[in-house]
Amino acid sequence: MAENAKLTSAEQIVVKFTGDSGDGMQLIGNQLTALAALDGNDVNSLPDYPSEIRAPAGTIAGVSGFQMCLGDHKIYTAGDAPDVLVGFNPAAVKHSAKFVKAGGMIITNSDSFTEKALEKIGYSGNPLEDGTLSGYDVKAIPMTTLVREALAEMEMPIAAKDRCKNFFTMGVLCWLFNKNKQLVLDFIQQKFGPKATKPLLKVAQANTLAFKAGLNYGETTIMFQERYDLGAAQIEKGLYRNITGNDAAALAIAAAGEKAGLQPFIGSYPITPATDLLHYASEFKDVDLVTMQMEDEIAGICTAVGASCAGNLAFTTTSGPGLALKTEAAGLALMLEVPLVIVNVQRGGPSTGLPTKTEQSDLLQSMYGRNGDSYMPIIAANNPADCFDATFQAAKIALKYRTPVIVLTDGYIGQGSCPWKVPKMDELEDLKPYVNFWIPEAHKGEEYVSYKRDPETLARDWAIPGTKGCQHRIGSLEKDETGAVSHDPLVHQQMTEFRKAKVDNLAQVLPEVEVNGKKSNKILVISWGGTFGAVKGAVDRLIADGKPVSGINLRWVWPFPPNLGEIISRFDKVLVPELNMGQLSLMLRAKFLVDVQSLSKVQGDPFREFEVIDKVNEMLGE
Amino acid sequence: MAENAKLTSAEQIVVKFTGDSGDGMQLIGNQLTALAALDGNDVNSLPDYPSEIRAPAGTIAGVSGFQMCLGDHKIYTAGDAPDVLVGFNPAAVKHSAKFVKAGGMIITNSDSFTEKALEKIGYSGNPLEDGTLSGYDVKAIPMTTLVREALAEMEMPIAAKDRCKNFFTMGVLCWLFNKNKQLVLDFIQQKFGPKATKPLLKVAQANTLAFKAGLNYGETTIMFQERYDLGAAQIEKGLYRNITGNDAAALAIAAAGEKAGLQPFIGSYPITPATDLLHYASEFKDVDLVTMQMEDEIAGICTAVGASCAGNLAFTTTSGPGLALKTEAAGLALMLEVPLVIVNVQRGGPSTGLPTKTEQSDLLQSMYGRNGDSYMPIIAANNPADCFDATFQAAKIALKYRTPVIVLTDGYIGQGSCPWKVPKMDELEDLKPYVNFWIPEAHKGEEYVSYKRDPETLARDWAIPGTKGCQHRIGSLEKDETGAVSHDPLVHQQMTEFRKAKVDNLAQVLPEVEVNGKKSNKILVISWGGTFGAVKGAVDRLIADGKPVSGINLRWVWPFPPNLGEIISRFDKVLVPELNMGQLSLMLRAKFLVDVQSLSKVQGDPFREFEVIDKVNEMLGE
Amino acid sequence: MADTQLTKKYFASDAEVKWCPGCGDFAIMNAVRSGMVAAGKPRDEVAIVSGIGCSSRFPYYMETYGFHTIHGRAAAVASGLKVANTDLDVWVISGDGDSTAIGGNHFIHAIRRNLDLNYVMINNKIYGLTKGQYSPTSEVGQYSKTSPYGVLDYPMDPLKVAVSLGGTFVARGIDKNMKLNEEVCVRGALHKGFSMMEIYANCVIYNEGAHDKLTNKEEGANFHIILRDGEKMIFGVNSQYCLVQDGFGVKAVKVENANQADILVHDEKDAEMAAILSGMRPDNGLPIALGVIYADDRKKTYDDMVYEQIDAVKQKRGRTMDQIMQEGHTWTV
Amino acid sequence: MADTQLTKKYFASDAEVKWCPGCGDFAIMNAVRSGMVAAGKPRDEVAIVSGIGCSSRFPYYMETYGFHTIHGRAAAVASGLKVANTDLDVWVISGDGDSTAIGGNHFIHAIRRNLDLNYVMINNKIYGLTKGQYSPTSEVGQYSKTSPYGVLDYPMDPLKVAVSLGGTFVARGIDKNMKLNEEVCVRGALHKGFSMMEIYANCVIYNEGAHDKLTNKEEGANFHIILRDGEKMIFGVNSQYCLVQDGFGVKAVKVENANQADILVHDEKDAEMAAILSGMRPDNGLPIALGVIYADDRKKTYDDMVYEQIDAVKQKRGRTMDQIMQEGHTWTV
Ligand SMILES: Cc1ncc(C[n+]2csc(CCOP(=O)(O)OP(=O)(O)O)c2C)c(N)n1
Ligand SMILES: Cc1ncc(C[n+]2csc(CCOP(=O)(O)OP(=O)(O)O)c2C)c(N)n1
Ligand code: SF4
Ligand code: SF4
Ligand SMILES: [Mg+2]
Ligand SMILES: [Mg+2]
Repeated sequence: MAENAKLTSAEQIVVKFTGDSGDGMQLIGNQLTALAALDGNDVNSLPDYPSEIRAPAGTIAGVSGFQMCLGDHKIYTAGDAPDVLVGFNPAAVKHSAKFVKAGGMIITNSDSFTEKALEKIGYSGNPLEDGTLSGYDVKAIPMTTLVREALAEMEMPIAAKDRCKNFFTMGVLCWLFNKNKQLVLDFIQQKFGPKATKPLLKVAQANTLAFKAGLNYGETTIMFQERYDLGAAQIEKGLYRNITGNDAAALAIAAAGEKAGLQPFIGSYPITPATDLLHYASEFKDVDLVTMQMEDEIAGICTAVGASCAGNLAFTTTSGPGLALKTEAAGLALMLEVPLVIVNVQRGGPSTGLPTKTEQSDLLQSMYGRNGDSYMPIIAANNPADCFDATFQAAKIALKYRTPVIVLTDGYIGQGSCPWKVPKMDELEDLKPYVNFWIPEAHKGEEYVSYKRDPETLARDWAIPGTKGCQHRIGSLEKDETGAVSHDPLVHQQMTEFRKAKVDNLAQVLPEVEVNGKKSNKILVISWGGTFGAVKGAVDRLIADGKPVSGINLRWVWPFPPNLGEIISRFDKVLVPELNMGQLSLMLRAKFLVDVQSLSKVQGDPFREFEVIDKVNEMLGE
Repeated sequence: MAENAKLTSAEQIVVKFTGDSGDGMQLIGNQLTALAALDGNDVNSLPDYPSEIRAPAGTIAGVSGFQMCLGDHKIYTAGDAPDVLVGFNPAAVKHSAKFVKAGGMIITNSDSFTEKALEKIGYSGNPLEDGTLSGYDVKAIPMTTLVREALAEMEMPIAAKDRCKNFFTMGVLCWLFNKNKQLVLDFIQQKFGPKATKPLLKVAQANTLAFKAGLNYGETTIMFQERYDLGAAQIEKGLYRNITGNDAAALAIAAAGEKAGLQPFIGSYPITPATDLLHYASEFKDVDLVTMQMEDEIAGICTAVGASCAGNLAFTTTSGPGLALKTEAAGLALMLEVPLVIVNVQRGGPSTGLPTKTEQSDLLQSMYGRNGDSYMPIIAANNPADCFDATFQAAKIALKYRTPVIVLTDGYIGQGSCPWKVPKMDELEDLKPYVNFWIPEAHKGEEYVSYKRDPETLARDWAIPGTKGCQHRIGSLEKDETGAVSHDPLVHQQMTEFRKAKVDNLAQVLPEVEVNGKKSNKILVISWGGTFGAVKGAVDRLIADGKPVSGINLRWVWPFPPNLGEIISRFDKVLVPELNMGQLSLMLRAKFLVDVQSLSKVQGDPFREFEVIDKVNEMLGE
Repeated sequence: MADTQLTKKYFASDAEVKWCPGCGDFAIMNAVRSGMVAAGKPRDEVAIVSGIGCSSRFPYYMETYGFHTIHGRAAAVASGLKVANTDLDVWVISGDGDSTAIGGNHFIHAIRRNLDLNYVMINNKIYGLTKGQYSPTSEVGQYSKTSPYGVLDYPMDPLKVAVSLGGTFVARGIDKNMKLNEEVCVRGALHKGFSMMEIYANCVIYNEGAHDKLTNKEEGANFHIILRDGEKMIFGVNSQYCLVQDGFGVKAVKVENANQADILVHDEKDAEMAAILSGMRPDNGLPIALGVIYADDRKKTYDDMVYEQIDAVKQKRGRTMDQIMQEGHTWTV
Repeated sequence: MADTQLTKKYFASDAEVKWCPGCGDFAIMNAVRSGMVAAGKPRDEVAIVSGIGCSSRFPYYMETYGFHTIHGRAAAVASGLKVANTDLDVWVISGDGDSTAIGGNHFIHAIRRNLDLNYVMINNKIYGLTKGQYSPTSEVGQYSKTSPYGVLDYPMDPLKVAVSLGGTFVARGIDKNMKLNEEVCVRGALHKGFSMMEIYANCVIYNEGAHDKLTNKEEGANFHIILRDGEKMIFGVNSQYCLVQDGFGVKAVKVENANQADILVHDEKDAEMAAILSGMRPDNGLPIALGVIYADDRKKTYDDMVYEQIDAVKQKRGRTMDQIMQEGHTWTV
């Protein structure tokens, strides 16, 4: 009996799951996320795949992971060192034990510690027994045995029974974290229950049994001396959904199309880690989203440009090497001055690099990776859920200014998930006013001139094929206001300046950046995109510790927000943590002539809060 | 009789030829270049094509130009406002008169001022008569009539006779500039004379007659009150040749291959204004240069990468939009760490832009236009002849560091020409020491490890297919020292740092930049690539005028030369004139945190000295 | 708008045409305008997409919507444009280099997908705009600026490739035969599906006389055959040759030596015959095929299928955006 | 080095093979090693170039020089490598996506040029590495992650396209038939010129059973035919079917109903027959052709021609670098 297990209240718990790639770490992670969220916690998570090829089971190379942080307050990252590691086999334990907090808990399936399995990872002894893990609180549970026992009565293949191990584990964790078991039982019914097909019903039953066995195991063994209790976070009311960044972006594309009254269109070519976006979007035919999977990235963007020319709301989705291939055609969209959103889910580079790992090293490519002087706005998403808003905003700006816009996310954000407050379609901003096609009816007596510009936004007048009497020619050569090719030196100068000014102008309407902490201070830490969470978490903790540190986050990475220079000028030092060799730093240095310090990390892995904290302390000379 | 025409000695004369695209402006320009050079002057020239499509004859859009500056001292640009304009028809005169120095000379073919021709360019009156050109010293010569007369006895089609107009003009200019007529007569013999085929012989005779008619015209009419006499420039002794930048680069490719003991190889795809390089190089089969014209730019660079992997000395040649397409594969070369030289002849952008016009707007693309953190050295050629040395140096560095290197030239440099002191092959640096293939014979007892590095250069050990016992695998994924794919976080960090350090290291062996003028001063003007001439000329003149100005030129644009920061720190202000919107400025600002001012011009046209001078004076508050 | 209003002139813009005098492209423009007249769409429902090349300047000369894009990408841009708005009559005009060199990939995939595009490939067997380099359709041994000692690459026959990709309309014209080009363009315009029209053109500046063998007054007719559906395949200056089957291929024989019944009759719907006819070359003793080589519109177009699928999914799932957004693991706070 | 030393094991590296258990690629690796043995070059004169994909991981498993390049560009990289050093035995290993999607352009042009490369295209009709999107060889209606409602694009048949481009060696294998694959790879290795080998493979994870129709024990033989030069084209579980000519194409009939003399005999050198055989599909009532469909090495290879031209120019012009540099308008100061 574990009745005497102490219920410790905690502010946050970091849990990491590791196991074979095939073991469904992402799945169980998502289940715990949903459970915690339903229970009122805030959650942030981080999946960690092995290499792109399915590595052999039971090996270190084959270990797949999923880390999450649950808390009673707003949670910005998946946390630093895990409090609890659930490692499903010896390889998983060997791989991840070193990350666990000193004295932290390691839950594992003791049945998997066979001699063969241990040999595979080069262990001669059994780490559960030989003291290797003595620094941790190890819970070795014979999961396989217990699950098979619990399902003894069920007629199912052994392999299928073993797959219920995950719900057994959920049971243990549900008890351990003092969660409402009904939520899981409901979920099982929802997913595999009555509405499901026959074989699934059986799965529902089996999973229910396994889950209950897990719950009982927690309650009845004396293995656990302590349980955690997390209070509910202050979370805005509403309907929530756990979502990956790629899925959120896919939804934003369809939503932006609907709000703009235009058919949304994606021209793309699969590439890790952006493919899931295309997968999910391909399902949205019922809301008129057209996806064209093309022969290559160039065709992907070019069809999108074509669709944009025809008046669709066009997107193309990719990752680094794909962006490299799209740059020439991105220049075409820029010259045509048609709206286009390029979603780039960054990964480790250069070249094919580290396809499954995260990095932020396409920023300079996004800024400067085109021939000629070519300017495009760039927006970065801060977390998975934020991909919805970032993509939606990008579409708005693309329409409003008739320009290509780049959305930067990364492998971590794109494939990671977090709770997202699902907006209602009619709460979203109406984009129709930004479409504003030129139609003769609205311009009686005027003639259509293709590069005539709105004096404020510098957006050109835009008439699409099919518009009565507005037929005209545009192209990729330099041209004058009428769209006619021009080699006039001053026309090129002026058009180049227009194209630049259009993007610069956007800065004027961007919201001012808000400073987290004092407005003037010793150190300013600037985050962008995926570093948002770690920096926010770190700065919050530093401020709580009374350190002279403030933080800001750049949502639009280009152009810079209007008050950025002024903010920067009020700090002694500026630190930019980046998953690259200092790319935003370079842009900031060039623009503001400030000796920005770069905390650079290129290890395929996002920042941990402590890395930022350590660096700041170092800068403070502590 | 013009016997009393005064012989004025001049330091430099700027001459501009304009006429129909088909009229051979480049040809006559090259002839005058050779004539002046043979006579000991220094010469610099600048062709100016109309748009890419052959525009109709006799129209402003169809005007093609060629400007040159001859001098008795080192000449760095084709000069600012022409002293003498030779405009072959009304369109040419209309187009170019405005550029001529006030009171300058305009020579034209009065026979071409027919009513029809004038109408075509929208003139109602005849500008030769109605005072339109009153500010100039107009020499209206009935060239057609005179040439036809001179060739009356020759049995040739009228059109062929009319083509001799160019040599008639050469005759006039030969007299006007007091050049040695024998040089032209010899040239005609050399080109069309005895060794030539029958029809050419006739051309030789006709051109000789026309040339003499031109000479006589100068001597015997009273039209010219003044002749110019240029002293010989102090020019290094040697064999000279008038050469375009593209041709010089082509020669360097073949020469570098020979000096490295490797087969030179070009994988390419035609694109203006880089095509001439490929044209010329395609002729060099007799010195083993392999050129593969591929299906597109991507294939162009990829074959070059393949050839490099096999141990050829590989090059790919292109212009802006082509470079955009090559960036992904450039990243491959970078990851493989094989030598590769990318010659990019910049043109007006973005997108297809201004294909026939010059610009320097691919600098940032060259620096940052690849996915991931990827570093490549960039060298820029200062003038047409310098393309030889820049390309040769690039090959050396590519070999030495096993890295892709980008050579930046531009339309002006690539298609423009200037005298080049032809080096002897055995005077050129031996590149064999940098090849240094890993062969087992030289490493007894050692095993080949593909990413083992030279501690000094960080160049990896390089064994090519066919090397006994050294078979190994390399690729575009991140890898460890053995070439095996690695997802280890720290390996990626370290490899990224190695790739960066390799390029940074190059700075250590670069020659220090030399300052033109005082080492510490008010204003430093920095040139790179094609701005070299205008900046050098301008700074020389400013210094001569006693202005507190110095100049430097960047040959390697990345990495920056070691003493650059220190030099910059000794000046109050830094000015960078660039044919772009401030790209080098951005790099300098980011690196040195100095408020570099950018003199930016994107008009398809190189800087004139006066533009730089005016800007400097403005900065000096004058 | 009544069809009667549509004339060739109606489709002509007033931009000055900047091709070299004598360039073959002029004749082709005329034929394309006839195609548009036949298609019957008013000019503001017509879009022309081109790449880069002399031939790709085409859109400027047409009073329609025109998109002069980047080198090689016209097919891809046009694919997106057509799928985005299937009501448009979409034409692609591209050169041999633009289509088969840098644009080769988009070209083959557009054919494969059977998008409803009218694709005119102007084949002068040279890169005109960049001043004379050989192209993938240039002949072995051809001299050009980049092949001063002769081309080594075997040429590609775009129509043969088109047939192998299941192209549903495959036809060839030649600048000098204006009537035939009109026919080809009209048929192509009316065809539902990818209409592949290759038109040989003479680049007077960089590849003068490339097609002389076919256009030559005295002998040209001996080297090409004009195909007409249901008609016997007879050709030659004096109609003295005919085509007869020879294994899986054909051979040319003197009509007088042929058994009348053996003389092949052209069947536009025979894809296997088209594979042979599209690849005939004088080098192999066979005439170049001109006219409509293959035409069959029974295959669905990609663009139609896109919307059929959308309709089917609407029928089957029919979710609203709000419903989609509310799917997955949801909970209410 | 004596040929006898060359064994399959000699070509195996000791890197751990990371394909999924059951993946069709294993079998193909075995066949390729046999090809290398046949080619008779020591392993340090063999180079393998691949793109990106599961199949493109191939080089790591071979004890030769290996270049794992970027997605779609293997053919281009290999073209340069081969021309740079014609002594090497150069293999390209690529997937269906790598070859026909992003790499389509290089693929068609490498075939056209007849470079002396051994090109193995592993066709599992899916993008394996990126976890299951349809490819240009996927079937209409196929479900995949990016075609949840079925593929709309008509598939491309790479071998048919290869024939239309004048490919000089065109053959097909299938993972399950190891003997045949060895034959194909050995023949391909020995062929001088571009050897196009398509090998069907089963992706057990994302397109399990894609080729079951052909490999199925009971009925598979009814849906494919193994071609052998000079032999009658008979197939079927009980050798009950044969191919006979039908116009310019072929049809499958019961042997018992066929006139013996009408049963077609395979002729590897008949390019027109190859055009038909390479495109046969069960959808059209015809068996998929396996084995060597076409093989003819009379056409010169591009790489040989490069050096013939170089030699010719040396003969004709034979300038030295110094001479070339001193050409043009020169003068002495
Ligand atoms: C990316 C890119 N590469 C190369 C070029 C240069 N370029 C422009 S048109 C052309 C070839 C034109 O040939 P073709 O398509 O046959 O057209 P033509 O001029 O013969 O009508 C080339 C190589 C370019 N504009 N862009
Ligand atoms: C430029 C670029 N685009 C896309 C990708 C992503 N990608 C890698 S492999 C692949 C397709 C693999 O399919 P296939 O060639 O059929 O090989 P398989 O894995 O099926 O063997 C894709 C889309 C990439 N690595 N690089
Ligand atoms: S260069 Fe050739 S293709 Fe181009 S316009 Fe002139 S004749 Fe026509
Ligand atoms: S995913 Fe498919 S193709 Fe890739 S290794 Fe696994 S079975 Fe083979
Ligand atoms: Mg052409
Ligand atoms: Mg595949």
